[in-house]
Amino acid sequence: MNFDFSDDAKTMRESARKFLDANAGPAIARKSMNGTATYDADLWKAVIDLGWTAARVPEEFGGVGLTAEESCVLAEEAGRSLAPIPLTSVLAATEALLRAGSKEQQARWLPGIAEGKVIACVGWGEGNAASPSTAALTVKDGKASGVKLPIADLLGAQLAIITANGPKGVQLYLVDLGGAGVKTELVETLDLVRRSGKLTLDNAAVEALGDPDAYQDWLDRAAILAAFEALGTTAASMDMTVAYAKDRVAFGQRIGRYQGVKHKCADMYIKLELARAHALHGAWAMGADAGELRQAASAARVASLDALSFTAEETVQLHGGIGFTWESDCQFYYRRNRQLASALGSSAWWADRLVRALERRNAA
Amino acid sequence: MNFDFSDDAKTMRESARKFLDANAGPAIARKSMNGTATYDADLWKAVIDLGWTAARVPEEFGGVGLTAEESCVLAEEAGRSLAPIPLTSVLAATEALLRAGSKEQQARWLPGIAEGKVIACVGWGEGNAASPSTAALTVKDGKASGVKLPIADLLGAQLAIITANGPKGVQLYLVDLGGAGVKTELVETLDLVRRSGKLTLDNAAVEALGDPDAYQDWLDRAAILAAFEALGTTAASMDMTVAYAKDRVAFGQRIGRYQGVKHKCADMYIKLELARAHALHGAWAMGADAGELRQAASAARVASLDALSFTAEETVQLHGGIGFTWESDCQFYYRRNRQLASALGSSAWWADRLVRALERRNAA
Amino acid sequence: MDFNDTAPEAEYRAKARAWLEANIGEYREPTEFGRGHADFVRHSKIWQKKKYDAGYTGITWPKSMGGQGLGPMNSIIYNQEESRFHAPTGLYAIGLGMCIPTVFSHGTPELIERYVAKALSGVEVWCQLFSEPIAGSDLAGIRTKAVKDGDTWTIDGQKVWTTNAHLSDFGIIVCRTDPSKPKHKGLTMFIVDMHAPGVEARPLKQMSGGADFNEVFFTNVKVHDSHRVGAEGDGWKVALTTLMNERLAVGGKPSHAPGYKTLMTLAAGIQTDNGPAISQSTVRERIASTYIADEGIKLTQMRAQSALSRGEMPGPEQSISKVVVAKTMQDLASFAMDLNQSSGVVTDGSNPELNRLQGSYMASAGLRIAGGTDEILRNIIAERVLGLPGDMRPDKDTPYNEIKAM
Amino acid sequence: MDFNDTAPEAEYRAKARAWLEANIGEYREPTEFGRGHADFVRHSKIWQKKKYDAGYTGITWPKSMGGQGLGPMNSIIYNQEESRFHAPTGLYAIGLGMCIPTVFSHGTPELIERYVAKALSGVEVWCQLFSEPIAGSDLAGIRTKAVKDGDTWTIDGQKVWTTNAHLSDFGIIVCRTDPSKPKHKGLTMFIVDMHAPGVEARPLKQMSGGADFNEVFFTNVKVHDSHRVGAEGDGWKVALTTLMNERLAVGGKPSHAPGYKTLMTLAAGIQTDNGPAISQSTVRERIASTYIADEGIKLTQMRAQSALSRGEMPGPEQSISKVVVAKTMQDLASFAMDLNQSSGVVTDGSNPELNRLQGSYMASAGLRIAGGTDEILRNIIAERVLGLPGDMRPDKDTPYNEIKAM
Repeated sequence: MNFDFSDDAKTMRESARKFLDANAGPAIARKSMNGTATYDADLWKAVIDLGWTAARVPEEFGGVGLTAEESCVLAEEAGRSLAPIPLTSVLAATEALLRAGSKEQQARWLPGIAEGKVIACVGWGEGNAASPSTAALTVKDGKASGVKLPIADLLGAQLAIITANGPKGVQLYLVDLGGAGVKTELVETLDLVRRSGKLTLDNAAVEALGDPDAYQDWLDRAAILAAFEALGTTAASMDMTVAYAKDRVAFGQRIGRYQGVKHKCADMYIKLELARAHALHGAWAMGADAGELRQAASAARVASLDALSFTAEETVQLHGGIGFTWESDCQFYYRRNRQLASALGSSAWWADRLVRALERRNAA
Repeated sequence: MNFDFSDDAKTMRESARKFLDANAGPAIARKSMNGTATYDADLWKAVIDLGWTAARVPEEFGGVGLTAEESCVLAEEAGRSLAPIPLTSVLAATEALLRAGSKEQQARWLPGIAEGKVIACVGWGEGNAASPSTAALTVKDGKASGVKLPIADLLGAQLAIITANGPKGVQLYLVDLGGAGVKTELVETLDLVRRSGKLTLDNAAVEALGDPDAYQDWLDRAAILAAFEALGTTAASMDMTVAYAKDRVAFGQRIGRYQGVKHKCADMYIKLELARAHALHGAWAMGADAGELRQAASAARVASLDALSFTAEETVQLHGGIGFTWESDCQFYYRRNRQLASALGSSAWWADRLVRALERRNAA
Repeated sequence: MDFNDTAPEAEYRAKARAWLEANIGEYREPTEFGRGHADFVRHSKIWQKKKYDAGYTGITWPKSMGGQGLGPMNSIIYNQEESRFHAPTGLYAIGLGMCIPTVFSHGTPELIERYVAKALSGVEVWCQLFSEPIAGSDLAGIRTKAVKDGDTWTIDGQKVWTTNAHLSDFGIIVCRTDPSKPKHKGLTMFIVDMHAPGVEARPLKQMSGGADFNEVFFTNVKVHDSHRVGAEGDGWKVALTTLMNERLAVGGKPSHAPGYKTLMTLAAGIQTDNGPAISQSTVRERIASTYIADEGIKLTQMRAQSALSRGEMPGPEQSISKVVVAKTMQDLASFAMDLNQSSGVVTDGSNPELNRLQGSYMASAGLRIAGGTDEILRNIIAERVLGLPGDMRPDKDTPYNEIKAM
Repeated sequence: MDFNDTAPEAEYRAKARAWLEANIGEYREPTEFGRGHADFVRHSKIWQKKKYDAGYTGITWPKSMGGQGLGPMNSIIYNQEESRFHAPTGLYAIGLGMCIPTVFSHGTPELIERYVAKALSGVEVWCQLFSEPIAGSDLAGIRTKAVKDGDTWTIDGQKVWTTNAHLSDFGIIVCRTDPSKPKHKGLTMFIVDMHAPGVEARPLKQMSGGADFNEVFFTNVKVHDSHRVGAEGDGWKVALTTLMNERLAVGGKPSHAPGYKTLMTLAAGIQTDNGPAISQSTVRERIASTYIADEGIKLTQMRAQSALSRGEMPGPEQSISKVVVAKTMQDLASFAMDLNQSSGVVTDGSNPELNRLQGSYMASAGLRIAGGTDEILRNIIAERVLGLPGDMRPDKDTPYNEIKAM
């Protein structure tokens, strides 16, 4: 049994962590908060030079041809470091092109992604309470009108992969953001570091990417990448809290001595490790094209959001008054928590998806 | 504003507590565990002599004619003392006769209840997962066949008030337990002190008590009485735990100093007082025939079961190993918790009823 | 059991209502000015003076202090009536609720003469200077020092979480005057002039984006010994008076915070894969639990008011209020954002109901900390209500300047 | 990444499976005898001897101790294969899992020679005598004393929670030998003959009705100094060896405990006012959270096994197991009983699926305590995994006989 990342993926994780520890983190995130840029261009350039956007792209399209495991560890480290770059959007979009794209579509977009010339993002929300199962935006004769909102990393992107209601049902479509009838604008969200946008299509040309089944298959994969991102963010939030609890003194004791504090830290760890087990299961299922993909992805999504929301909320709480200030880094985790919770369907929606998968397996 | 029990009810509460402190409690409950009697006959006789079964019965039927408030405080004290007597069953049945009974029915049964000659009990479950909204047992031409199970305090009772599906819908019926075609037997439940029974009707005569609306109205009142009983049990369980935490030493400190212990005790208190506020609201609504009755009863039921289940479970936990022994009193609360949770519809069912009441009020 | 006024209460309510109807003027409708705005200060002062002249300030205070000498129910009734309108009152909450009661409990007759009436009539605004960056939950750990030279004290240090410091004329401040004593013993309370040289109040931006509080820096600030409140070294005892008043003030749900009705409205308009959100049992259970928490706290407050109405002391059940309210707000907001799926995070103003919940999510994180963290409040309930022993306090009897953290 | 055996693992598995298939006999089907029953002891001894002869005991032990000198994966693989049948193995879990490893780590060559092989071959049964009524979580607080006179120790006191004491031939026991030393310092470990005069084991009835444990009373029990394990005063250090082995053993979900599938089956058959229970979002979320907890622990164990398979030490993530499993069992059982409405409390045997859940509700209350309470386990995670400081230990350096509880 080898239920763990490959040595290659572990090496990638170590080097990514080392680079991002030095070049990202809360201080860099804070710089992005007040800027007008939608991402940190210097950091993004460095990441491209390191080959992270090329890692998952097959060699025939100018990439390195690494596995899903490498994408998972990159997503985790991006989440840990709060890096204000569109990396996780690009990883999810790459996965969509790999799973659902024709050779022609892959040849058109993947080389640019690998080289860093194309930033690709992913959108399914429509600014109302639509679930990932539905889309009001309808495609007819290759044209679409309507709104997708919010789309993380939309501003600055060249390609959007969106869900829309096509002739066969809800599925993925490619939108060239430079095309006619396409408008993008910034939209305010709780997350002040990772900026989102509103995409307005006015009889714009869109191109089908795979079919409804491919969309479902991709959605599971995207959820696994998002779970790793959430794990990274959770771990960083927990680490900061544990460090503070070792240091801060009240009533003559370091507050980490109080069970009120230490048991909450233990609960963070418990939730994190449960989520990590399911996410790792998901990484295996992605690589193995396993029948358990749906249930592994759903469990990873639900468990990682549970870990993240608890940890982000208690990170502020255990820092006390100082944690509620603008100057504290706690807010990054508190706000990002909501960004990740909303980005790909709520925890409740995924819990239902998990049970559907279990029901199907029981019936089989 | 006087949102509190009347002085009369408070006096009744104090004297009931004093009597039951001396004559009931875990040691008496333990005696009942191993006996074959379904209740403690000496204690029951003393309670009758104190006039508790007569308290709520109108003077014209041989009672004292006190208010619902007195029934609430008696239920609370019965719950606190774990008294192995059918008092709360009798109180709920009395309320049914008062709300739904004709003068003739009241005249037939209430004097016996007041005098202690009639033990009355209440049954709606049917040994499957039926909800309080439904009943498989159907009445036709005044006759019924089928099973009600479990019914607390059935053995030893002379009268059962059951729900059944009649021509107008689900409503209450009177069953003379001495009648033809009526069989009662003991049934095992998790609660080893408060014994329940199985009632089998074989073409037995039953008599309508009120109509479906009266049943709904009574159910809310019964839930409020049950909430007070649960409050009493919760408070006793909490008190025992707090006393233990003040006394037990581990690692050189009384365990009540550890926040892991003290915060759980605080949570018991928080849940208890929230539940008490709603139960008191219910007691007011009962007395005032207020439009808020349904929502107050539902909230009191849900909040009191939340307080009880949390407290009963953590009572065992905070006592550690000793709490898990047969000799410890913890098991009484742990087991009674399940008895009260199942006795009148689950917390989830009542949460739904609460929201229906709020929806109705919003629509009005 | 009833929810009605007694006859004297009803009479007082009618009188207060009549006066308010006659005098409320432009505050009948919501006002435009926000907290901290200059207009807010001007309006607050005018309104406070009006109330003072009509006898609706210091309702429970002794007549000798310029109060009305009435019971707590009168105060509650007046506030209930006043809160039906939108008069600006927040500016005086700390000063009249906490600072001035401390002054008249522990101050000299000269200090009372000089300060109480001016505060009550709204001419002078007060703030409370206790918390420090190093001393939050552990308030007695403060470091700001006051050193005596003849009749003059010199204050140096930093306070934080000071509401309205930048709008205040005076403050009560706790300082360490003898670091060789154990931490609770070497403290002294003073009245400090917030306009004195060396006092600087800076707004403290919160993670929610607002700035309701200040940091206040004291550099070589002079205070005459006549402005000491209570004896030297008695500062902790005096501060406890103030804090007791705070515990009474803090607690209920912030007015206009979203509640179970917000969720009902929101859920009615949302479709899920399995039908309308309002039909989902998870949503219904959340509505129920939010109702139980919020309405339970309201009913608990009514229990306390009933005791006051009978002339009795309320029970300890009030102490559960803040810890229930703040976490319920946070959980409700989080749940509601989830219900909105992708748009849960969007703050662009297109969904005001959702935006209020998002604001509540940010605010509740602070509410769980301010005025006693969830953890401190659970300690207080366990220790003061249930009688459990306190946490170990290894520094309790050690001289402040020798304390080593364990 | 894969879930497959390596080639040597697959080979070992095939060998073990072949041996089991050939030898399992009547244990292919569930057995009738319960724990503690005489038949159970007889069957256990026969099966253990068979395994011993075939080389399937002490798989990871050094060959010098009569073990097989193989890696932990071999042991895991054998156990996986064995658990596909119903062989009686529980009688030796404590002795071979905890007691004997302590003996061969700290005992004299004579003790090892005398006891190890007889234990491994199943001839002699062992128990572990640590906990006392006064010393549960705080194990070093034990009071049972051993007093030395020449070469003989006399033991007086009481132990509790001793699994299989009444079936055991020997036990390892920690006693206080020097009460003038601080609590961790004055302890010594011995091997005690459970058939010696003055040893009395009484079954301890649990609130669930079962009696899996004993109280053991020691009255004037003699032990020769040659049966001391480790040096005088080193008892705590020696006991830690035992406990480390316990932590590795405790953790997973009890086999056959109800899980998410139980709830799915149950919910499919229950109607609510709003349709089938399985269609309710609350039920579906509970199925999901139970799956996440139980399967998450299984996957976490696989992470640890993967490390072992690579010849590495597993990470600390294993420590989350028991605290997750026990509370999940309790919550699942409570939820499922609620789903059954009035019949949730009925234990008359008419609904076996429900009855298993009721049993799980009772058992889980014990599981949350045994082998470290939820609270102690959270402390361990916080302190050993996250590196947070320990609780205050005011009695740590005080002589045992001068300790006053704070």
